[in-house]
Amino acid sequence: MGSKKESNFLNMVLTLSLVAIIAALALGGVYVVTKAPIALAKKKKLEAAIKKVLPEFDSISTKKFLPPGGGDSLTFYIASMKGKTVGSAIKTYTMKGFGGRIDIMVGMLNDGTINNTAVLSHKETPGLGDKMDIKKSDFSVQFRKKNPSSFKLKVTKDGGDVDAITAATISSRAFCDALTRAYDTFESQQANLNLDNK
Amino acid sequence: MNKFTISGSPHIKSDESTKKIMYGVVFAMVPAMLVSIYFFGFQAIRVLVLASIASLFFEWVIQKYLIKGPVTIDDGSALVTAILLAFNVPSNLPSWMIIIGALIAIGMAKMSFGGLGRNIFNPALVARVFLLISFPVQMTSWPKPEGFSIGLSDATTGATPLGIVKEGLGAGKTMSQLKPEIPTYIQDLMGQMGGSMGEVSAIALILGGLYMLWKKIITWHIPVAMLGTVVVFTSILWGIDSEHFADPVFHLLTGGMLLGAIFMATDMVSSPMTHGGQIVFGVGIGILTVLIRVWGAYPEGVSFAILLMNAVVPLINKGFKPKRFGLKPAVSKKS
Amino acid sequence: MEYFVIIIGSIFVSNIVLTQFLGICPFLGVSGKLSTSIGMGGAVLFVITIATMFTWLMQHYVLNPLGLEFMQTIVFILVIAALVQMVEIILKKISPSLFQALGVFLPLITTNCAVLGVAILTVQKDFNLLEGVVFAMSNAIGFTLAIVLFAGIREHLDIMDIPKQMKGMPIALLTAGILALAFMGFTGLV
Amino acid sequence: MNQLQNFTKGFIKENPVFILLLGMCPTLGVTTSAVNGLGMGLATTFVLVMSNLAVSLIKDFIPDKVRIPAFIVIIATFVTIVELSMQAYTPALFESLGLFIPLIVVNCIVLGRAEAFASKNNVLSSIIDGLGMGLGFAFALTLLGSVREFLGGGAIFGLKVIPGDLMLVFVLAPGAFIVLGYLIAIINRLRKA
Repeated sequence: MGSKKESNFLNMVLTLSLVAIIAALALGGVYVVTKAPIALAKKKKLEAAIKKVLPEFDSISTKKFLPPGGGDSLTFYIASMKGKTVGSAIKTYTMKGFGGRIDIMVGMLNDGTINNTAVLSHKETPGLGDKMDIKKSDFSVQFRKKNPSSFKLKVTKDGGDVDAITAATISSRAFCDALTRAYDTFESQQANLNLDNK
Repeated sequence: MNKFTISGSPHIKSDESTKKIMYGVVFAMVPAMLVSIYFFGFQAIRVLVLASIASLFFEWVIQKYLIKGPVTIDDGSALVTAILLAFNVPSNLPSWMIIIGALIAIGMAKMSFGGLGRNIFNPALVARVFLLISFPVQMTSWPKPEGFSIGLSDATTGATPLGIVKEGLGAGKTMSQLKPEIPTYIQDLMGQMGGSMGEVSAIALILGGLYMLWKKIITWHIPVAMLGTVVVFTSILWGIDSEHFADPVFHLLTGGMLLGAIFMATDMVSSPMTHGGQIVFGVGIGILTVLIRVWGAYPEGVSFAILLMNAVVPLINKGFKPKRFGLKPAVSKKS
Repeated sequence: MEYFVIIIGSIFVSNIVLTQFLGICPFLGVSGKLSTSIGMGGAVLFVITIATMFTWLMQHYVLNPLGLEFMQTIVFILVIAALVQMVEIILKKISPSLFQALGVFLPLITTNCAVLGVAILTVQKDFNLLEGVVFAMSNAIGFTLAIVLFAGIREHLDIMDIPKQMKGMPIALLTAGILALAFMGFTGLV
Repeated sequence: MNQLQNFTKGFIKENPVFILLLGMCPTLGVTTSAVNGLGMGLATTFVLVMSNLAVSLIKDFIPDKVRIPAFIVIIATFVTIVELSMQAYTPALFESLGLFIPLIVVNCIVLGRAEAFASKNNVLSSIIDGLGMGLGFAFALTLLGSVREFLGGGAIFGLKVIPGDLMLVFVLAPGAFIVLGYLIAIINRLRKA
């Protein structure tokens, strides 16, 4: 050893292949080991969000529906307790945020009443729009136990019932937009949801 | 270092002429100052005094203890920055925020670059944008101008005309529906509208501008290019759809348009040297302002537009440098 | 309309350098002179566009079908490194003049995180190939805009008497900060 | 140079961020809070140490001409390992660091140390060099993150020190440039004193 290997063609190809093979093996190994934990971490996050927005449940079924206004389909996690549906967690979104897309999980009881909401991801301005997150302010509390049939999902400035976040009307409007999308889809798909309404 | 042969704008030969210019600008701002005191009362005096004391103090401390150079707080430039800063904030802004603004304007935008004549960006505007982004709630609660009052208590607040239009159009209303909510042009001219302290009265600002033109402190190129561009651009939009775009007069009289065009875009340190360059600079500010006002998230774009064009000034100066005979148009023959 | 949003969004609203913090090293390192900054901008435009095209194809026709998404980082960086080499060799042959202009910047580009960053972002944002290419080019234009503006300012600062503690990197970063402040005015434009 | 000097040089004398001015993208991009800065710093430290180790181990078997591609493969492998592990065990941090985790691969510090140090020194020195440089990087990022978090939100490491928001601009893009600029100016001044 001591002196470096000569750079002839065979040497170069051999070394590079060897390095690549070892790297691929190492990566494959790590991938196999971390695959289950990664899936678990993702599932946990989703479950935590569903649990947060719905009353207690013991099983979940998943359905996808297109919103009546057009756009990407929304995922419904229909939760039931002892065979009876207790509500649906709807993964909804809006493109109208200050920073673009916002994903929100909305829990709706069988009659369409909003049980709770949870912001899944957003790019809103820190200190302003990010107040829609329950960790930052109480903005989202006002939606709890409100039914959009009587509670107008619009900010007060636009003639609705929602108190906007100070200086972040755009983010507040976007939040309402996402909720409206969830509610409209929920209403239009009543027949396909098989909810235990009575 | 050959700093004695090459230096950036402005090419100020003596301290005396700087002083004369700076105090000329201060004098030109007196009408707007008086109007702001008339409408916003004691609060306006508080903002003006606090901004001035804080700016002069920071300039003195930094020159004496950090840069350890000559102290030139009496040249009037810090005072001009202070008054412009005060003009650019709502009159009920908490005192500590005004002090932060003064620190940003003097400490960051001016002294970090070496002081007067070396700053790239207009100090008062850097401070305004810094404050606007840092304290969005306080920087957009505009007290209603209600005539002189001695109280320091919170006055009722309302939106600026630009804010009303942006909000209204955003909510799907049309211009004719919004008409009753926004002030009339006569009110705009006098200053009866919500806004930053110094921007409310068009007449007072124009008076100051005329004085500076008369005293040759500024030339017509930048303000005329900027305002002309705004008029042309907004007229086109208004002509296409008068229900969803505000008319050019509205754009001219509201917000920081005149304050920016007369007092801030014309700042000789951060604007181009040649008249050709100044026209390009003014046109650029006009276009950017309308873009931000009409399509951006912020209702007012003048300060952003001026800062953005400040950044382009070195390039404009290169493009409009009088060419020396025999010099190839090569770009990199420096140092 | 879709493309318009991508273009304005990447050049102004979320400028790759001033709001996304990608490609900072060349932004600070190669912006001393206007001519070099223009050269760098051109080289980046060239490489980012080709690299995004290739990595997009790799992702959609090799990695995704084989379930090897986790190899993204390693595959992308190798594609980019190989591409830069190839571009260098091909340019030298086909267009010596272009090679002269861009050549010195090419080796620097492999470690320019803007290239890898844009390639990954294109996949993350679920763009189709054409959208991806438009996105890549707009980002490169945004990079060029930022670096050219910045070079102009720095040439200007060079002849100024800056306080000695602020000379060099501090004043460059401060200027970039104020520039980023001004760019915030574009928020919400699209 | 003894090993202690080898270890500590990364903190002050050759601090990758403040003195060598390397790795600016993650430095500016992730330091919205002290925790993010620390997380990014430690992830980079891991990659640095491991790639330094691997490079110094195999340096004698690699022909000179394919040196750089081989290094890149090694670094990318360790970056992917970090990526997968963080996704599995610290998903929240992984999400907030986002794009900047895969971008460790193009961090000039990592390739720079492999090329400038590990390919010329023995295994132990290389590990210590990687550790010192990595921790110096982590220290710089945590410092920057703390300052920005404090000025922007009145908190340090998530702990509220001052109620309410302070100056929001410091958690946004312009604040990153401004704070780093002044930190470097202060450090330059301290070094001269």
